[in-house]
Order: sequence, then C-alpha cells, then structure tokens
Amino acid sequence: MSDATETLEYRVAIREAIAAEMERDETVVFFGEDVAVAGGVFAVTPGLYERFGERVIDTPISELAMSAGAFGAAVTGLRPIFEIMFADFLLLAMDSLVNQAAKYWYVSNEQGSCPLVVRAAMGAGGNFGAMHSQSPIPWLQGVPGLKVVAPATAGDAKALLRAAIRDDNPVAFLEHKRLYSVKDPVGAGDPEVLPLGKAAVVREGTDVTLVSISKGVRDCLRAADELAERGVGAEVVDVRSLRPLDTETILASVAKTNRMVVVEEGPLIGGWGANLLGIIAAEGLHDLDDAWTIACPETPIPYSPTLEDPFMPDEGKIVHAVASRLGVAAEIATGA
Amino acid sequence: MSDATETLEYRVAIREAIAAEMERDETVVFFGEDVAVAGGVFAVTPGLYERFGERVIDTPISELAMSAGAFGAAVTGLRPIFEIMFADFLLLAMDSLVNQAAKYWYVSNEQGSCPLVVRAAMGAGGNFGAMHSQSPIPWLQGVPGLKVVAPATAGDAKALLRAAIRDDNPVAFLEHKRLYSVKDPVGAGDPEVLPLGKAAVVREGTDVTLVSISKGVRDCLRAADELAERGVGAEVVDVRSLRPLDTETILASVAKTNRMVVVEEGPLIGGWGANLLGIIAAEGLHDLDDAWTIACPETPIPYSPTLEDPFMPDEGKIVHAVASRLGVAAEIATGA
Amino acid sequence: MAEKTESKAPGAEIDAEGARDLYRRMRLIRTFEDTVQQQFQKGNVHGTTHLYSGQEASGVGVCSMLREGDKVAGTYRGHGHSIALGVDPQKLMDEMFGRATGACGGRAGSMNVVDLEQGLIGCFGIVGGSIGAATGAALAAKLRGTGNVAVAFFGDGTSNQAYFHESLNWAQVERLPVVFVCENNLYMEFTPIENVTAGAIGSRPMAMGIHTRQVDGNDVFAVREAAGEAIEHARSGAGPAFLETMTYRFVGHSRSDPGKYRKPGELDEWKKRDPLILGRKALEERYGIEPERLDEIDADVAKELQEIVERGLAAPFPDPADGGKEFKA
Amino acid sequence: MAEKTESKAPGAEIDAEGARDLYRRMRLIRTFEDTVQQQFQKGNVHGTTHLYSGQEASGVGVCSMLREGDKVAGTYRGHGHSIALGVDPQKLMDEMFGRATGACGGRAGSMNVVDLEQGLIGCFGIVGGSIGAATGAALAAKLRGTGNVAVAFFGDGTSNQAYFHESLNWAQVERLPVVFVCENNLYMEFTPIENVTAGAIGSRPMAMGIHTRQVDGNDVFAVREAAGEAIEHARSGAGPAFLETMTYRFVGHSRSDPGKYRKPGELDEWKKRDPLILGRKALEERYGIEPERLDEIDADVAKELQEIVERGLAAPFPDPADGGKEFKA
Ligand SMILES: Cc1ncc(C[n+]2csc(CCOP(=O)(O)OP(=O)(O)O)c2C)c(N)n1
Ligand SMILES: Cc1ncc(C[n+]2csc(CCOP(=O)(O)OP(=O)(O)O)c2C)c(N)n1
Ligand SMILES: [Mg+2]
Ligand SMILES: [Mg+2]
Repeated sequence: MSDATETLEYRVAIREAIAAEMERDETVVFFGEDVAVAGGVFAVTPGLYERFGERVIDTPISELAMSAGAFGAAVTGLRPIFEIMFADFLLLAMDSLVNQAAKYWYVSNEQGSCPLVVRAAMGAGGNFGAMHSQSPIPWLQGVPGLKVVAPATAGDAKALLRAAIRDDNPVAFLEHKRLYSVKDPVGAGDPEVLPLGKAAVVREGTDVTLVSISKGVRDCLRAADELAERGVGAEVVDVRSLRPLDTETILASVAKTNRMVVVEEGPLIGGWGANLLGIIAAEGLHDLDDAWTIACPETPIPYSPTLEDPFMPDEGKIVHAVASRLGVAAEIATGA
Repeated sequence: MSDATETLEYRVAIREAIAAEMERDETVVFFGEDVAVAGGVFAVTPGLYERFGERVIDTPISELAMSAGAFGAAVTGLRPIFEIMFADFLLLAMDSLVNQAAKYWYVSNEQGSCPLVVRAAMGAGGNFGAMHSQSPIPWLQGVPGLKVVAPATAGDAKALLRAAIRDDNPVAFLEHKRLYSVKDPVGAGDPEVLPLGKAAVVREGTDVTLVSISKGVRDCLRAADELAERGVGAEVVDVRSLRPLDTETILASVAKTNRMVVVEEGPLIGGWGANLLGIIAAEGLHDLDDAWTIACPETPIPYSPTLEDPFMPDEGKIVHAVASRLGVAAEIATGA
Repeated sequence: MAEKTESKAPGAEIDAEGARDLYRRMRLIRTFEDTVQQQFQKGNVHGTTHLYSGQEASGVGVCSMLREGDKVAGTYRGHGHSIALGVDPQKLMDEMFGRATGACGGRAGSMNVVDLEQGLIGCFGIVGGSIGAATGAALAAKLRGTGNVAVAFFGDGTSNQAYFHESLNWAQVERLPVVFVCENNLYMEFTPIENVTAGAIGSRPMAMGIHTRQVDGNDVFAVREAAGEAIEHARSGAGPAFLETMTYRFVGHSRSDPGKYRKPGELDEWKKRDPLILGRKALEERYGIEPERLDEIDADVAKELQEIVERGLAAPFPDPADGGKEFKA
Repeated sequence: MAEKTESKAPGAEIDAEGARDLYRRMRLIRTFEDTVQQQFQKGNVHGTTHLYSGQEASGVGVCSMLREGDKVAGTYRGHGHSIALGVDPQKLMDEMFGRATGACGGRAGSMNVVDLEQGLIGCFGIVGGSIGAATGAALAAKLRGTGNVAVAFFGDGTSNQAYFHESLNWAQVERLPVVFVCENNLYMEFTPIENVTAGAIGSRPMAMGIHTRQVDGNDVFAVREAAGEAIEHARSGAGPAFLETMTYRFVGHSRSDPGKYRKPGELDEWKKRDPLILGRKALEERYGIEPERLDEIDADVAKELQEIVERGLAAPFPDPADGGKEFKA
C-alpha cells in the first residue's frame, strides 16, 4: 500500500506521532512516569520534553491520579496523552478510565467529550514475569465508550496514534513490548491517519482466515508464509481495534475462506478471541466450516524462558494447529 | 431437586452462608464499608457483627487497601471475605485482585494459596445510573486464577458462597441487586456446598438452549415458559460460574437442541456471552444450527426508566428474539 | 453564571442584595432537597438520592466566590453543589424525574449530573472521583493559562481513599490552581468519621505543604471568606488550597438510612446551627433585613419548586431510540 | 530463619558474632547483586532486575530484628530483602536463572519471589503492593493473636501511590502490628524524589499519628536499633510504625538506566558511606575485629557465589508441561 522508501522503528513511529500532533494542536499534552526528562523506560519519548517543555510532564507514581487528571483535563480543553508504563498497571487506573472517561460523552448527554489517549506497553515474551507481561485487552474491551487500539506495524502505530489523539473520546492505545524495536517500511504516500475501528486484510488467501492484533498479526503473517509452502492459502486480518470492532471485514473474509482462526496472546476464557469468534458465528454461522481460537494456557504468565516460550502463541503453533486441523501433512516445523 | 419446605430470601441466604462458614472456621473474617455495625447498605449482613465481634470489620473507603489487606491476610492464615459495595467500585480494587491474589498460587509455585472471597452487588434495573449498575464480569473473566461466580437463586447463593469461602484461591462472588429480595424454595436436603465451575440445566427442552447467569437465568426461565406456550421447548442452562467454565454441560445441551442463545446483561463486544458462544462454536460448530447473543446496547447504562428498561435484556426480548429467529408466530407479548 | 458576578470583587464583602442572594440560594437548595425527598417517596425520582440538607452554606459560600470559567466537580451529594453553582433547578429536577428535558436528558440521574455551561464538569458517583477530575481541570487551566481555578467538593470519608492522596500530591507538586473542599459532616455514610480515619483530615494536606484551613461550614459568610482566600491562593499560582468545611447532614445518607448512628442530641444541636437559621440571623443583624422579607423569599422559593415539579412531571421522557443508540464517539 | 534467633533479645545490642553475621549478610547481598549483574550480561538472568547494591544495611538491619513467624513483603528490588530475611541465595539465584530449583520453580523471576518458609510473603513487582500485603498480614496476625508483626519494604517514590495512603490509614485505625519501611534512595527510577513529592515523606504517617522515625539507612547498627524500636512498637499493640531509611542506590534503577539524573559527585559521596565500609569500620572499632577476618568473610562469600552460579547453571529448567498446565486452584 505504501510506496516504501524508508524504514521506521515502531518506538520512533510512536514518538513521531506524538510530536506531530503536539505540533499540530497545542492542546495536546503528554505525561507519565519518567517520560519527560528520561524519555521513558522503553526509550519511546526522548526529545519531546526538550521540544515541548511544560507540555511534557514527569509524574509521581500515581496511576489513578494520572488517569483522573487526564479525564479532568480532557473535559476542560486539553487533549492529554498519558503513559501507563506497563499495561499491567492499568488496573490501578481503571476506575477513572472506565467510570469517568468512557462514560462522559454518553452520560453528559453529549454535552462534553473526553479526548484522551492512554498509552501502555503490553505483552509477554520478554521474561518480565506475571505482573509485567499481560495483555490488558480482556479488562478493557467490554467498556462501551473506551476504544481499544493495538497496532501491529510501525506505520500503523503512527497513523493510528495520530487518529487516537484526534479522536474526541478516550482511546486505550496498546503497544506490544516485543514490537518496539521492529522496523517496517513506510512511504511518503502513507496516510497521516487511519480510521479507528477499521480492520485490514494484510494478506489474501482462500483457505483459512487468521485473525489477530498487534504482535499476533506478525506471527500470523509468518505462519501464512509457511502454510503457503504446505499448500494452504491463509488470509490474514489485522483487526487493529477491538472497540469499535470491524466485523464486516472479518465476515467478508470468512465468507470466502469458510474457516476462521483467532490468535490471541491471552486467556481463552474471557478473552477477545473467542468473543470475536462468537460475534462472527452469530452472524456468519453457515459460512463457517471450522473456527477456533489459539490462546494462552489459563494461568498467569511464567518467567522462565522454558515456560514462557511455550506459553505464547507463535508462528509454529499457528502453523501446527491449522495444518493439523485442516488435515495437511503433519510434519510441521515449529519456530523456524 | 430440593424437597422444598420453606422459602429463603437471597440476601438472607448470603448472610446465612457467611455466618455458617464463620461458625465452622474461625479463620473466616468479613470486612467492608458499613457492613458491621450498620449491616450493609443492602441489608445483607445485619447481625454478623453482633455475633462474631472483631471478625466483622467496618473499613474506611479504601477499596484498594481492602483488596490488598484481604490478599495479605489470605496468604498468612485467614480466609477473608470482603465486600465491595457496588461492583462498579471493583475497578479501584483490581490491581490487588488481579496482580496479587489471582496469581499467587501459580507464581509462588504452589507454595501458598490465597483463599479470599470478594462479594459485590452488581447489575442494572434499579435506576442507579451508569456508575452503580454495571456487571463487572467483562473486567474479571479474563483473569486466570480468579474464579467468577454469580448465583441465580437463594439456594445457589448460599451453597455457592459457602463453597467460595472454602475454596483455596480467590473468588469474585457477584450478587445481582435485583435479586436481593427474591425468595426461593429451599429444603433440608439441599447440599451444603455446590461445586464451583459446574453449570446446571435448570429447565429441559429440545428446541433451543438458553444460557445465562444470575438474574438472566430467571429471565430465561420466564421466557421459556412463554415460549413453551408457543410450542418452543427451551432448555435453560445456568452457567453459575464464568471461571472455571463448564463447557461440557453446554455442549451436551447444544448437541440436543442445536440452537444456543446466550443472554448477557452487558455489552456484546468484550462480553462473556459472545466469548462463551465462541468457545462452544469452536468445539461444537457442527451441532449448531443457529446461535447468537442477546446483550445490551454498546453504551453506558442510562438512568431514566424509559431508557434503562429497554436497555436490559429481559423475558420479553428473549421471547421475541427466539420466536422471530425460529420463525415462530410473530405476535409476541413483551413484558407480561 | 450571572449570579456569580458579584464575587468578582477581590474580597468576600458583600452588600445586602448579595447577602440576600446567598440566603435565597441556600433556601432554594433546602426546598429543592425536601421536594426531591417527597417526589422520591411518590415514585417520581428513581434509584437513590443523597441530599445536601444542612450543608448548604458550604456549597453556596464556595461557589459564590467563583468566576466565569472556573470549574467545579461535585459529588453524588451534588444537588447542592449544582444549584450553588447556578445550574437551573428545573433542569436538575427534570433529570431526577428522568426526563428528556433534564440536565443530561435523563441519562445521568441524581448522582452524575454534568452542566458544562455552568462550569459543572460533573457530579461524581464514585467517591474521590471529583478530586481527581478537578485536579485535571486545574492542570488544563494552568497549561492553557486561563487564570481559572477548579474546585473539588468531597466528604470527610473520602479522605481515606486513593484519589485523595494521589491527586493532592500531584496538585501540590505541579502547583495547580485547585481548591479541595472537604465537607466534613462527621460521618462516612453510617460510620463516625473518627472510627475510620487516622488523625485529623487537615493534617494530611498540611503534611504536603498545601495551604489548609478549617471553617464553620454552616456559616455562609465564614465559608465565603475562607473560600475567597483559598481560591485566591490557588488562582495566584501558589498551588492548591484545602478547605475543610465543618458541617452536618440533617437527613439520611441516602434514601435508605437506618439513622441509628447519630449520637443522642447531636442532630438537635446541629439544627440549632442550621445554615438557614444562621443565615437569617446574619441578614437581620448585619444587613438589617426584616424577617418578613426573608419569609417572602422562602415563600417565593416554595412556589418556584411547586412550579418546577409541575413542569417537570409534565415533561416528556427521553426516547428509548436515542438512549439506546450505538455509542458513536 | 535460624539467623534471626539472636534478635530475640529485646534490644538491638549484639555481640561480635552477631555483628559479624550482619556484615556477612550485607556482603552476601552485595556479591549476589554483582553476580546477578554479570549473569544478566551473560544472558543467564532474563527480563529485568533491580539491584539492592548500596541499600544493604536497610534490609539487613530490619530483618535482623524479626522473630519466627513475622512476615515480610519486599519489592521488585527484593533480592536484598530476601537474603536479609534468610532466603537461600542458591534458590534465589536459581530463580533468576529460571530453573526448576528456584525459589518459585522459575515461575516468578527477579521481581516476584515468594518464600513462605522464611516468612517472605512476596516480593511485589507492582509499586505499593508490598504495603497493602503487609497490612493484610498484620491484620491476620492481630486477629489470630500470633504476636507477630509484618514488615513492608518500599521506596520513596511509592509514598505517592494509592496503596501507601489507604493502607497506612487502615493500619493505624485498626492498630495493626505492621512496620512500614520506606527505603529512601532519593530517586523514583530516574526522577529525584523531591520533583514528584510534596513535603517530607515522614510527615505523611505523622499526620495519621503513626509512630515515625528516620534513620541513617547505610548504618546497619543504627537501622537495627531503630527497627527494633519500631517493631517493638508494632508488636506491643500500639499500632503501626514507620521507618524511613535514608540510603542510596549505587547501580542503575534496573537493567536499562541512563544514569544521567545523578547530581555531580553524589554517587562518590555516597560511596564513601557504603554500608559495607561503615560496617567494616564499626566491626573493627567497636568489636575489635581485625580487617583480615573481614577479608576472609568477603572471600568466603565470593566463593559461595561462585559455587551458587555453577550449581545454578547446572540445574534443570522447569518442564513446560508443568508450567503450562491448567490452573486448578
Ligand atoms: C469508591 C466508592 N466507594 C464507596 C462508595 C459508596 N459511598 C457513597 S457515599 C459514601 C460515603 C462517603 O462519605 P463522605 O466522603 O464523608 O461523604 P458524605 O456522603 O458524608 O457527604 C460511600 C461509602 C462510592 N460511591 N464510591
Ligand atoms: C504501580 C507501578 N507503577 C510503576 C511501576 C514502575 N516502577 C518500578 S520501580 C519504580 C520506581 C519506584 O521508586 P521508589 O519507590 O523510590 O523505589 P526504588 O526503585 O527507588 O527502590 C517504578 C515507577 C511499578 N512497578 N508499579
Ligand atoms: Mg461525610
Ligand atoms: Mg527510590
């Protein structure tokens, strides 16, 4: 889609998105723990403080006050972006996000909107242990009024974050820790913003639809490569946003492939993967010949590499599951 | 099932369960805001303080400290029950519940368990407005290590709460505000405890399986009565617990009826209803002729009765949806 | 926010006209609350309500010192905060009645009223929410350089909660123009505040170096003066101020209240210090206003409320098709 | 918890043998942390680590005053808390290495170690978690009448967070036997604590009437004495105590740390007050222990760590079939 001429690092994409929107709109402000002078523990935001001064703020360790502060500022004329360092800490900020920010536009009878973005680093795979590795999507998705966006590529990260900042109501913007250092091709013709709530078919195929978000999309793409070698044409859909949810794109894909596999880094029970499958099944049941979810075991996330690696859904597991459920030759390489 | 000779009020069932377990096990303690001297804002716990003294404690408005205090006490020899007055306030307590309590048994490598119960009053239908009416299930269900139980009847409330208190790891016990004053038949032969994670077929039928939890089960039962008059035999399954999740009972029912309707008081996107449907579809796709979820609109919960009433899934909506989707005569009474 | 113009004066001195307005507004709140209570019993107000009766001087005194553009965050006990700030009582009553003409079209109800035109960024059903929100509004005021302040109302029991601590600290660190008004009515619901609170509430902001004062919350003139100073402190850029208004709730905590917790004689003692009685006394003594003139105000307000109820009960309910529509923003 | 028996004495006086043990334990922590750092760089320790180097006197001093049955909640910077309490350094290192022989079988990692046998109810990766957990453990101790106390370790930056405020208040209201140990190392990650904190930390517990003391956190004997008093206060039923140990972190906050935030010369100044240097000095001066004996301890500990690493690297990794099994309880 892009006439790619350069590559962009995911963390830099996020930084550039914030900078561009702060440049464009002086009501955009940014705060979080160690995000200003130090530039963030994931080195996402160096330089912003130097450039935008008091609009970039180092906060105390006060996740709830941050979230509430963003809410109060958002309903009185600012467009705050705040960072919850690890998405696991969102649990401390949820009351304000869910009970105040997400409900404001509706409960105020549309008198006031609440344009805030909460950014957080999510995901396992780095041996950070059970309280620094979670995906917060299951906690956040069932909250009407709170958009949930998680980009898979640097280009998407930039355009979706810019859209999130411009959005008039709260957006949880989730960045996978394992993606910060990936680089993706981008081009001058890329759109400045991408609409929130629009999924993307990132690879076409006719035999099975693989659906995921964030890092999972990249795993699906690699799995699709390998499945292609085995004669299975996998279509890959990046849902990009879990609220609003673009079921149309998925239904259209499923109507073509008749098989759907959702890949989620998180539990099956209470997860977004089976939820999506249930929503699709209710509308497209007779299009489906087979459908299932590849998720994590129903335990907290273990630390040791020998436990965490097999805990995660990955390319190998996707290939194996699809190939075996579709009856394709069994000798599947894992990892590769 | 019970040789019912008396009736029991739901709120009294809960009180009796706490009292019985406190009597049985002196490590059981109970605390919350205004639960002791005043007996709770929903009049669930009067008399416990008089009976058990310092084991029943009025706390400050400190949901997080309560949750963390319960955790710390649970891992050092007590079995705390604590009350979060409105389930909406669970958002303030979630860090400790999710990051500490739910993970303890696993992360400690099974050195220590964490036997705590958090009780909370959930649900809409009382015109309490958007921040005092939510179902917290979507926030809690995707947390491995945290059981989520929500009884539909007084008898179940008593036996499930007693089981929850005896359980060695954390249980969120959710009581629907609209049920506190219902009375159900109970009998001397009723079991003292019911296993957590076991669904119940509460009405048999052959044409469609209605699945719900808590108040929704009662709506389904009334809907089933009315559907029976229209010649539709609805089986009703009370899932009782959303983690652990008893898919077997539902799969068996669906294998019989070939149709599944999940009724959820909550949003479709990110809700437990579509999640369950997705889990069932992945295993029983070819048993299903039709399947969908009846949930709430994707907005916060409105206050005005003329808005809140149609917001809620109820008997009338279930009858209407099932009858029309099954092609049964269209003139369906709503409400009745 | 016409009624707040008189407070543009730097001090809290007020003329007879202004004093009469203060009294009228307190009476309006009291009669409004009595009316809500009656209408609740008749089934016209739904869910639950938390009345402000007895605490009127606190909200009226504070809000009378605010300026155009200042923001207020009230609580679930927010009818008083709303009316004190200038929210139309008709719109407020219609909201209680769940009508389309309500302040939030019937979507919010008693606990969650928003009226942005009046600077009411919200009433907060979640204890502590008002503190966090006002702190955010003050951040916006500071960064946008509006010269405005934000006020958070909250109760004594709220001082034990997360929002209180985190927001006070952040506000002081950033020197935000926010005034924290702790309405100490001695009880957290049914529990005496000292049973659940370690030390004096005011010592907490003081420990953070926040400008702190306690004031007789039943004397509207005293509140005005103290609030004026607190607001001035915040507005000047010196950082947040904390005002503890000592008051008492004359009615139940909410619609269902055993009421057994009050100490014997306590209610009667406080009723002697009813803000309306104190107000009348001051108006008569300090401004020479005759009791008859004040009776006229009372009668006038009573009539106003009667009409409000009539109009409110005749107003249309919201259309379910609106309330249930897809959440777009 | 054999090493803690000497502290059963009511006071903090200690004989030469005990003093040497304190020094040895501090050295054990320092060498352990140096080793973790090396092993991290070699890729044998995963994820991230937060080292305790420089703060040893705080944990060792406090834990040396505890009794059998007392409970401790440490932090993500918890290797020091763990070793101070008596956790087997082999098990701790094996946990860092992600081995089945680790304190938590490799499931927990650096930030979340639990060792119930030693009374370590957990190390808490979430800032503030230790405070809430220890408060709960103290509630259990009180209601069960065990006569035990619970200790929460946490950092200066944590004083701005919800758990801190809510738990301190509740603990004081209920007069719980808990000791809050705030290890003030002057920084919250990379931010000077004064930039994000209003007022002095100790004034916060004082505002709640909590027994509060500040102590030189690099002098293990001073910490012992102050901790002894704090623990005694809590154990006596008088309610919680708050101890602020003033100390300094010699290494980065975590594995990735720009380190640019330190004031010029600050690190060097503090290194002169290295708890190990101060400890050696005291042992030589007060107990007449010859430097050679202390060198022997150092060498001995170095050897111990070498063996720990060898054994740890030879230990088996956990079986994925275990780690990934259905969560049953
Ligand atoms: C977070 C939270 N916890 C509990 C409640 C229930 N609740 C409503 S009002 C109240 C008491 C508040 O006491 P106080 O702060 O003194 O205010 P008052 O009601 O006396 O005005 C409580 C516990 C709530 N709304 N929010
Ligand atoms: C709730 C929460 N917020 C943020 C973090 C990230 N974090 C880890 S350590 C730390 C700084 C803590 O500072 P302090 O309390 O002074 O302890 P120190 O690290 O200096 O020992 C932060 C912000 C966290 N672990 N938990
Ligand atoms: Mg009060
Ligand atoms: Mg520190």
